[in-house]
Amino acid sequence: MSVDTLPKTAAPEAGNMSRLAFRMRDYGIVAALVIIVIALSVSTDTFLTSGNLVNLLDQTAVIGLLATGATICIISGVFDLTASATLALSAIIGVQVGRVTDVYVGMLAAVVAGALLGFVTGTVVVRSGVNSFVGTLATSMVYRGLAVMVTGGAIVYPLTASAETFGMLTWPSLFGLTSATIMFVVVVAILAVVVSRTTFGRRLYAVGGNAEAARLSGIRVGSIHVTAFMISGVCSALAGLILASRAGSAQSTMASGMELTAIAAAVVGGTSILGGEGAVWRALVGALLLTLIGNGFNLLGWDTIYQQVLQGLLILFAVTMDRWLRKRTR
Amino acid sequence: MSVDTLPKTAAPEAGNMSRLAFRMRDYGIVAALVIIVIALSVSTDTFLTSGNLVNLLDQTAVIGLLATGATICIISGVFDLTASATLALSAIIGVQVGRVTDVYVGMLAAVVAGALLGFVTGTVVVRSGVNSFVGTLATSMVYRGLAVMVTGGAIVYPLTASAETFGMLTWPSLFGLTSATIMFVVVVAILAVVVSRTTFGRRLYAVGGNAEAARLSGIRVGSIHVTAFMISGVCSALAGLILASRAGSAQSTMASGMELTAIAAAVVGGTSILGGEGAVWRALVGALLLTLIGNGFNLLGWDTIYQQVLQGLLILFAVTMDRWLRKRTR
Amino acid sequence: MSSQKAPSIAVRGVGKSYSGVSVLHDIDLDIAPGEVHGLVGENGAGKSTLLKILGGAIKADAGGLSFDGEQVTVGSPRDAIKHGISLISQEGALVPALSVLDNVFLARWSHRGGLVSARADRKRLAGLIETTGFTVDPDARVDGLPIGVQQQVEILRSLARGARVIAMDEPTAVLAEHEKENLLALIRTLAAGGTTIILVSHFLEEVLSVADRITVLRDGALIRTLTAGETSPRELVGHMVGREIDVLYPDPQPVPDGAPVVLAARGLRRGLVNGVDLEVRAGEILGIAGLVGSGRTETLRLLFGADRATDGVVEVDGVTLAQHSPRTAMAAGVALVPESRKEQGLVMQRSVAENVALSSLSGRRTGPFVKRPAEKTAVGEIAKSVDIRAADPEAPIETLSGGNQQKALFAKWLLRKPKVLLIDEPTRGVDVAAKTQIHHLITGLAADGMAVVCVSSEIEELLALSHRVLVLRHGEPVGEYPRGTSPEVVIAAAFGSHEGEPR
Amino acid sequence: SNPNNNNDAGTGAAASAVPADKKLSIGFFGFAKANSFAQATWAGVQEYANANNAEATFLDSNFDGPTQVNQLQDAVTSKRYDVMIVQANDGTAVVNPVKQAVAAGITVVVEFTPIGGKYDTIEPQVPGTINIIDPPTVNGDGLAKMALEGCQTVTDGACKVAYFQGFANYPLDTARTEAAVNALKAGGASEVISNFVGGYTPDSGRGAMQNLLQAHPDVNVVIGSSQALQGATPLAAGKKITFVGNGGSQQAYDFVEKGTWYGTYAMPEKAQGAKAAELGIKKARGETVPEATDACSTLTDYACLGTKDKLAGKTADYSD
Ligand SMILES: Nc1ncnc2c1ncn2[C@@H]1O[C@H](COP(=O)(O)OP(=O)(O)OP(=O)(O)O)[C@@H](O)[C@H]1O
Ligand SMILES: Nc1ncnc2c1ncn2[C@@H]1O[C@H](COP(=O)(O)OP(=O)(O)OP(=O)(O)O)[C@@H](O)[C@H]1O
Ligand SMILES: [Mg+2]
Ligand SMILES: [Mg+2]
Repeated sequence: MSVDTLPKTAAPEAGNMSRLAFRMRDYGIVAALVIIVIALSVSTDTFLTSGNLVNLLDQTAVIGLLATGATICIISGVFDLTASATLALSAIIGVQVGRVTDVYVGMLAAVVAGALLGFVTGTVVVRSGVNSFVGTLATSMVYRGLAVMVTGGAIVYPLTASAETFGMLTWPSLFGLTSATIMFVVVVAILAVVVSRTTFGRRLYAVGGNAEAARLSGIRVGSIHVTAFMISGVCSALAGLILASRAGSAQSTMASGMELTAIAAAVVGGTSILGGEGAVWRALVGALLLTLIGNGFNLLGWDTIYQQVLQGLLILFAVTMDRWLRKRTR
Repeated sequence: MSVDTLPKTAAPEAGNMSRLAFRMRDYGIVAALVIIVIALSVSTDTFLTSGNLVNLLDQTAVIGLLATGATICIISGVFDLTASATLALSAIIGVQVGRVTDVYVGMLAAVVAGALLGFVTGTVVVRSGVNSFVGTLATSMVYRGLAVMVTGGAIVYPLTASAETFGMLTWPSLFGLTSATIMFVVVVAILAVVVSRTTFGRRLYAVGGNAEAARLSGIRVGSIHVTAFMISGVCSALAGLILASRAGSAQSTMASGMELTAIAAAVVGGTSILGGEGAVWRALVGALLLTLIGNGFNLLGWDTIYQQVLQGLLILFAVTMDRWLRKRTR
Repeated sequence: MSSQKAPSIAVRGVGKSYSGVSVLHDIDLDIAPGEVHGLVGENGAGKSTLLKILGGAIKADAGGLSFDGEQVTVGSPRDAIKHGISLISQEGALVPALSVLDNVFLARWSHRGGLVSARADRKRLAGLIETTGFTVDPDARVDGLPIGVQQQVEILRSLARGARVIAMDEPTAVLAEHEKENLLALIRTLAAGGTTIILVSHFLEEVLSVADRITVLRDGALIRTLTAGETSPRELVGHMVGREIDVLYPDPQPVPDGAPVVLAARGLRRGLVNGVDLEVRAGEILGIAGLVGSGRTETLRLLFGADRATDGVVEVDGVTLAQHSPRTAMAAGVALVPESRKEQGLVMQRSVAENVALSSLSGRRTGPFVKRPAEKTAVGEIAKSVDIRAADPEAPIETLSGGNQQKALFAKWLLRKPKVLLIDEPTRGVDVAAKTQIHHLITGLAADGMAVVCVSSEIEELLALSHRVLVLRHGEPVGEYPRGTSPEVVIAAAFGSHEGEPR
Repeated sequence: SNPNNNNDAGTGAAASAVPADKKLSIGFFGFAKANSFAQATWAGVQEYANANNAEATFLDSNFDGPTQVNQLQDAVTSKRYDVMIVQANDGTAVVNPVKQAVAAGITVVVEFTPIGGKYDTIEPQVPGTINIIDPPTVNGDGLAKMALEGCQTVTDGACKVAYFQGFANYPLDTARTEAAVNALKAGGASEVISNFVGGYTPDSGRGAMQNLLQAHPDVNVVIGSSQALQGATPLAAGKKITFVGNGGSQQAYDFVEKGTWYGTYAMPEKAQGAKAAELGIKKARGETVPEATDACSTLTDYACLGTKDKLAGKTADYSD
């Protein structure tokens, strides 16, 4: 016996309309970014120079990589406050391994160290069952402490012979962009595809959106979280390599506090800290926006006394605009 | 016509049993604290001296006040990242007002400023509809910037004539405890009662646990949030007064970054960052635990190189133990 | 659905307790392959707990399971899925921000080399939709869907897994009449194809019509397993509550002549809802009927001010509610028992007492302080009158069984003694005995002069309870029927086929 | 306004000298606007610049290394400054942008903290820059020297010294701590306690002191940042403990004058700022200036070792 129900999908035009609105609402933050870009292009003659754009991307690389890692963790419903400690520790390991082998092996070692540290963080959080915020906070203290122990609190350098090679990430490359920028763009593109197109990506959203539903569907929630932390660890290690390559050295205090800027960038981009939503491109937009605001101020030469106030107001403007556009079309 | 059903409440002993277990599980973190206290009492002969206990409470006061504010915000489902900026700005206002009136009026002004700043933060977050994490982050930049503008980047002092009075919060008071400790204990006790016994407290939990259900129950979700931010603002201002009183001055960089330690203390105490759960006493326990670990290291004379690692491990131990005790009895 | 035949299931000595309180003990149960096995019992009897154990969602403290005579461990949902068991849980297990498509194939997405192939999934979903007759938009985010549709998504998911055993925990509680029929037909088809179905439901007729055998649980113990053809609702209820009781709908008292209009709405519009007018008098119960997604819930929300109407007015006692919001509505004496207890009704991590007291906090306070003894008394009384069974009133409400949560939600609004009571699905997930109790409550309240507007997908309930029934279709009123109208007429109106002319 | 600046060890002229009548633009990349030490530097920079046909701007990095890197990079892009005076938050991170600046023909003066990772030399570590700095190891040695002298004033027995670290295990702090601890041990201190973090605020100093007095009530001398000691000093009232501060703030001067502290490491910071501006402007105008200047020995005749007699009659440049 079967009873027919009314077909109740909206009329086709309405569907397209609503889908268009749906698209629009997702890009409020991009609109905010565009407005700021236009304002800067009009008010300075240095902003839209290729030199400045190259710098801008170069300045975005580190925070962009960290924000990407943060976004992936946040989508899956966890925070990774170890990011900057992992960055420091893996950069140090990279330099130290590089001293006894060669620079490239050292860089590889840094990335492997980042992944391993991510694995440890994830395992600690998952196994202890502790909230990721405090779990990763404690873990990050351990990592920073280890970094101090490894270096004895001093700065570590690559061998003099390889110092030049070690600086490779600062070299100009394709289209005049720095190698760091290229690496950053490639990694973020890969991760964007992983998150938006693969089954792993879907699991990530499912775990972050409703961990219990995910578990009941047979998803290993724990391993998804561990993997998210590992990806974040690799992003941190890469960011660490960029910073070390720029400084020509590594030290235990590198980038301290930057995990919060990274989370801020992720959230400014529009990823919800509640998990289950967000996207890698949003990390990029958020990081770009934050960098851009700083860059703009520097180029405009405004008094730095007002800079912080205005930066805060601009961020507020950007996220509020994003929020309102989204709400209006909901 | 009426239908009677069998009364089917569990047998009384079973009920008591479960209530006991239920209680137990809530105090895992206290157990962890007690273990650390015992360990320190046994391994040093200085820990359990009244002098040290007075110090310990004095050292806990600032972070304890901030953690209390953070806890109240977190219970209601928001983060207050402006805490340390509000602290600085209101302490500065307190000193400045104190210069033109008198120290006591200045202190009152600081508290009023804290409440007002909390009101502004809350209104910004509620009105813009932006996630509190990024909303308060941006607002805190504005506040810090204002602090710099107000002071011109310099340190502000009370008038020389009132410098001594201004230091009053460092004076010993009841039972040899410092006035700061007394103030801290009184404020936290009041807030504990407010949160656990008043209708406002009930609404706080409801809003944090399920904002939509709260709204449909006739609760003004927005004003509850604003009030939470105001309480947090007052806590920050009081913490700022303690710091200023100790330093004999105020400046715009005061306590920067401390909002995160405060949130950490809240979470270490066992308040869930998801909102709707937690308690003021937990903030106290969390703050005490963090202070205790630092205090213990100093008394034990361990090398700072290992301190961070061990601190991280100890925090992990405490929260994991809390977590496991809770789970086991669930 | 599956090439493999469903196994025979044997449950042996299964028990479970929470914090020392046993909620399930020593359950022995055998289910034959391809059988439809009904599971009935009062709220809190342990039905969901048993199903969760089968589905691996929770672990039993004692006992074991075997499939086809082989001892198996079901320690996790993964294990259960591996054995071909699929659980549709009472609380719902959807990922809010994902689309219908992604939810249906959750963790089972078609993929090529790890890349998700949405196109393949879309095709699979189209096939499933055809077999079930459900209508869902594959691209809609599930958190925007009416609960009935969400339930359909969960059912589609179980089918998509090709499960050999499907355990359904009250799948029909939120479905409208014809969709229930749809589902029951589907269950029969699946069983005929060899799938084993375990069905938990409080609709005894429904269970009797589809199940081969029925097991009754009471207080966590298995009372008896009966053959469906050889028993009656009356006998089942007897086993459920431990003695015979009458389950009859009470008749509402007639509305006194000249009773004033308490609630009136004119030209309400918002989204789907397109021009709803209604009037309810003191002592009157107005039922609203319609298909899933016809805008019944939205109409109630507009009346309460939970959403603000883009057009139209709501009046209470002839006074227009300006600045319409839940607060102003409540101040005017209106209360809404919402449809979704998890999303809109309860604060899950807070205690039963706190939840029940929440909407009437300001009524019991001294200055800013909650009058705790008064609160305890009030909550205790109301809990007794709707029969909430909680081992510990201080425990989080999420530890209560589904039906008891529903009763708590009801109690929360009754505690305010409103003038106008808006109820969305009053007896969802509530057991037979308690359902009768709630009906008595509602008719009793109306008799005392309350105006009631009631939405229910259970047409029998609605017709028995209401003085008048308003039928909505696509957000528009299409007719109003007096007491005594036959269900067929109302359903036909909801479908838009005008066999029975409205008066 | 500096008496002994005539040791022209000599460095080449700037790439392109700016004529004397053209107004120069100076960017001062300080620690933070909200920092009295940086404000003192700023006052010196500004004063000298205004008097010598130049205009200075304070770029506030708010103690953040990466922010400062971006500011330097953007400053090179905007070509806004002829002279950059850098007070580096993170001496290694800014190496690259400083190199870029030098390559772009901008005169870079490294002030107070070294740029590059060596903490024991005054020589520029980025070719083409001018250093006027106070190497952390020199600073540490100086603190130790005063502490050992101070010991004599409170005890004639064994000398027990506590050294409050700044930021725990920051390379710069580590280098300074290490230098101080070694010098203390070599100089005959009976015990050196260096596991307390005093930080850079009165509050953290107060906490450290409370704990120190519990663990080591018999300590004789406490070394720490002037801010930390400000919080620590009141707790030692009535005890035979003296202090050696690191920093030339008004408060430190007062404590030394009152005899509560044996001494403080007092850098005339405003003078250092002025000197930095002077070096930068001169080089930008094509004059030859020394490549490396040791701030303490150049700007003071007591090598920054500010004991009571040395500081007598002098005023501090800033207060904290
Ligand atoms: N997590 C938990 N903690 C404590 N008690 C629980 C928990 N989950 C369920 N219970 C208790 O177990 C008992 C059985 O609950 P269960 O959900 O199985 O009932 P049910 O038969 O499905 O009832 P309903 O018809 O109302 O859904 C109830 O008394 C309930 O309060
Ligand atoms: N199958 C569906 N797919 C997408 N949207 C739907 C579907 N069914 C209903 N909706 C949306 O749901 C809204 C109406 O739902 P509402 O909750 O008011 O109806 P209802 O009659 O109470 O249904 P239910 O009984 O499920 O609660 C409309 O906005 C409609 O667009
Ligand atoms: Mg159930
Ligand atoms: Mg509905």
